[in-house]
Amino acid sequence: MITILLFAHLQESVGKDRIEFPIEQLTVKELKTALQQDYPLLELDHVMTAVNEEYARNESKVTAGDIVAFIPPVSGG
Amino acid sequence: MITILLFAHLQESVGKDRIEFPIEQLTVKELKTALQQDYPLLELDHVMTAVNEEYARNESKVTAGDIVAFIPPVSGG
Amino acid sequence: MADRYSRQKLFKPIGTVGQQKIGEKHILILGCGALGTANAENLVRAGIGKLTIIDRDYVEFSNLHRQHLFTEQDAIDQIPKVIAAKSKLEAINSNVLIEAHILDATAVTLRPLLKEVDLVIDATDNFDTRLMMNDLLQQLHIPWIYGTCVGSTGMSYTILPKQTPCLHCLLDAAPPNGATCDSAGIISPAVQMVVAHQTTEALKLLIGDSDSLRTTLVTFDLWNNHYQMIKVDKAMDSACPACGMDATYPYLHYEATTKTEILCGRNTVQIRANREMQLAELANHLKSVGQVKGNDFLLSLDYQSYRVVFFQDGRTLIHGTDSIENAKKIYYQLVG
Amino acid sequence: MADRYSRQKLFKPIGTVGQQKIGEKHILILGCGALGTANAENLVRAGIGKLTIIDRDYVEFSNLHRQHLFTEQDAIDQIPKVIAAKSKLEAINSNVLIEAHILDATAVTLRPLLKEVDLVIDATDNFDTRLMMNDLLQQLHIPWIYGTCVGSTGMSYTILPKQTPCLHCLLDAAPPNGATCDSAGIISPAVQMVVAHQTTEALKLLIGDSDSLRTTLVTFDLWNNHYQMIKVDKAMDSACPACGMDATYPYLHYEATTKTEILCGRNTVQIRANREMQLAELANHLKSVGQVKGNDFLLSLDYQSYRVVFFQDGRTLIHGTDSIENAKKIYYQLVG
Repeated sequence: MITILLFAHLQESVGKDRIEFPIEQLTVKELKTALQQDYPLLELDHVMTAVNEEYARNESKVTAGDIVAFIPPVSGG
Repeated sequence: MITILLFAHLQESVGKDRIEFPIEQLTVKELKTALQQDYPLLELDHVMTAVNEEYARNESKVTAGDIVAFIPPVSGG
Repeated sequence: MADRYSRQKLFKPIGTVGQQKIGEKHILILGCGALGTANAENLVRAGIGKLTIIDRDYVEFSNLHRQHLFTEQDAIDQIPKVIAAKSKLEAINSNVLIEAHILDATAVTLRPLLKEVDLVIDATDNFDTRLMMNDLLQQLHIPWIYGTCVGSTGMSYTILPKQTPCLHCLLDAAPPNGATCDSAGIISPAVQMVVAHQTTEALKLLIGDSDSLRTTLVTFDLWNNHYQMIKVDKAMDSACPACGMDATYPYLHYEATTKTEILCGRNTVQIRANREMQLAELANHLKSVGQVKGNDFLLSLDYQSYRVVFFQDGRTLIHGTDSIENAKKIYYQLVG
Repeated sequence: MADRYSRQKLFKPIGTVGQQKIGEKHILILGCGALGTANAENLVRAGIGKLTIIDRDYVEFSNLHRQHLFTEQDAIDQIPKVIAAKSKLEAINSNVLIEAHILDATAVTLRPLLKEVDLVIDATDNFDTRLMMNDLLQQLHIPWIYGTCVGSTGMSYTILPKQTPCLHCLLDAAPPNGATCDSAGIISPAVQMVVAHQTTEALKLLIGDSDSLRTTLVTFDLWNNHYQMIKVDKAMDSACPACGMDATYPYLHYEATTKTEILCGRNTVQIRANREMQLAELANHLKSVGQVKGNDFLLSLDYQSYRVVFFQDGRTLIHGTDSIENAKKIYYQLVG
């Protein structure tokens, strides 16, 4: 099981702030693709990703038990 | 091993912001007494205590692996 | 003027309906120092209906590094804080009704001002006043938002009568002699961090979005990069004298209040608190302020032009003044 | 006046020595909106030596709910933001030298203003300007503090040239069309939360306490009670065109900049960005703002009195104005 935390407007798109995703291992990129099939998440190409509170790239591995946070960069100020 | 996080002026008194304390189990009250023997901590009678991010009373149990935070109430405003 | 709240209404949880509710609400802020001015500015900009501000003090230069709204001229003219704040707030938003009281807040002076108040924001600087307020607001069923800061640290917690633990539950034992801004110093971001949490919780309460309330006690240290939210549900105590089944509201009784008297012909004010002084703790806090001398029974400190003597039984003598207001101010600067 | 910083000097990490250093430093704040005014107020109250503020905009009523320093009269008179801010800041602390520039910040206009600047605070509202600033400050070896907020969320990160990942490293791919305050709304506590982090990091840098710097990217959502510090060391990219071994500073080149032109006789301004528009994302953000129509190649939006058409290839037409300033303002309100 992987826990996915959604921030900012990603929460609104999905209608909740976390998703539990039953899978053993995959890359960040594969996780994004899989989520986009199940949820109305248009914008995962541009979000920052953190795995267990550490910055992760698309090719980084995610393993069961990890907590993945998707953080859309915002530009307001 | 119990990890103790020190906040505010408790950090200054001890000179660091965390203590690793090698013990299996005891109560919050016993932990305070033990720490006061080893460190110059005058004020543990009045601090709030959290064990694993949850409020704890003097009679609450602390077990190896727990993270204990001592938070002195401050009154500034 | 129609669209001055447009960006706030675009925030989905508020919307047009939420903005309407905000505009109908009355908030009381107790204290008009660092936390008080910044909360007041936020809430007035956000468009609340009515704001009551209470403080007994006037503006000084040493306030300016962290207290919003005040200018050098206010310090030169020694304007009472609530008066200076009111004039700035009215220039910011003339739609908000602002009621300013130059007042020493006690259970007696505060009670009549709480009629038709929806929410109280804690911006006081000492535990005596907070525990009195805690009792009074439990009795009157008014929610309030605890906030405090010192150095680069702070904490906040939202108290809903009969639903959450109250401040008395959390402090458990007698209140400590907390570190104060006058003993440990303060940087302005610590103020704003507390205020950001207080104002957000206030907005949630004003629009009735109780599902979003934080429910945890937040505590942080900006300089040391620490932030923690602590679950406190278990702190609720059915025997609590402020919020329990048989509440007696101890801090509303005359015997429990801190008393002051002028000692005739001695240029000295005596303050008598209903608790013992922790002299060792206090000496530790005050060593940054001035030279501390003492023994097991008393502690003596030279502070500004005053000599302050703390007795272990809870009495404090402030030599060098015969003004009770002045003496109380010094007292709370030092003991918190 | 001697003791106006007394409570800040009592804070041990600053002390008298730190206060002296703060008073010798020059900070530039880019942008004088919500983040800009609040950071400016903090730093001026804290007693920095010199402050440069830059913004191209004037005060409007819809700014007042979240932008400090500004009053209703400033909005009525449509005072340029930096001018309104300067007069308020001077009343707060007459010891600070304040330089105000009404200016559209580009690599060309910004470079001469960065001479003898110790630190830059990001208070802009779009990624185009941030990435230009990122390149420029890497080239000039000036540290800066990224900050941004929307809705009840925000983030901040301290960028030290050659020591930490830069903004280009973190954004990795092309910058997104980020949510803006004009599409998703904003509450003022989100602003202050970012500012609290920016000001604290600024104070650490000014006094040279680099051991205390946060080093993580902080991101929060006040309404949903979320706060996270993310380690980003691994994001540092030796091939980064802004901070890598062979940096080319792409956002300083003319081809990379966003260009504007007035389409003669059509009451229309064309803005051409050097990247593709994410039309589906953009449509999603903008549905709160007004009716969005479109197809695979373009998106059309009625916004205030304008008609705005976004093309997939990066061009935008703003119908209903022949002012480039006006068109840019609308553009960044919508695309971020």
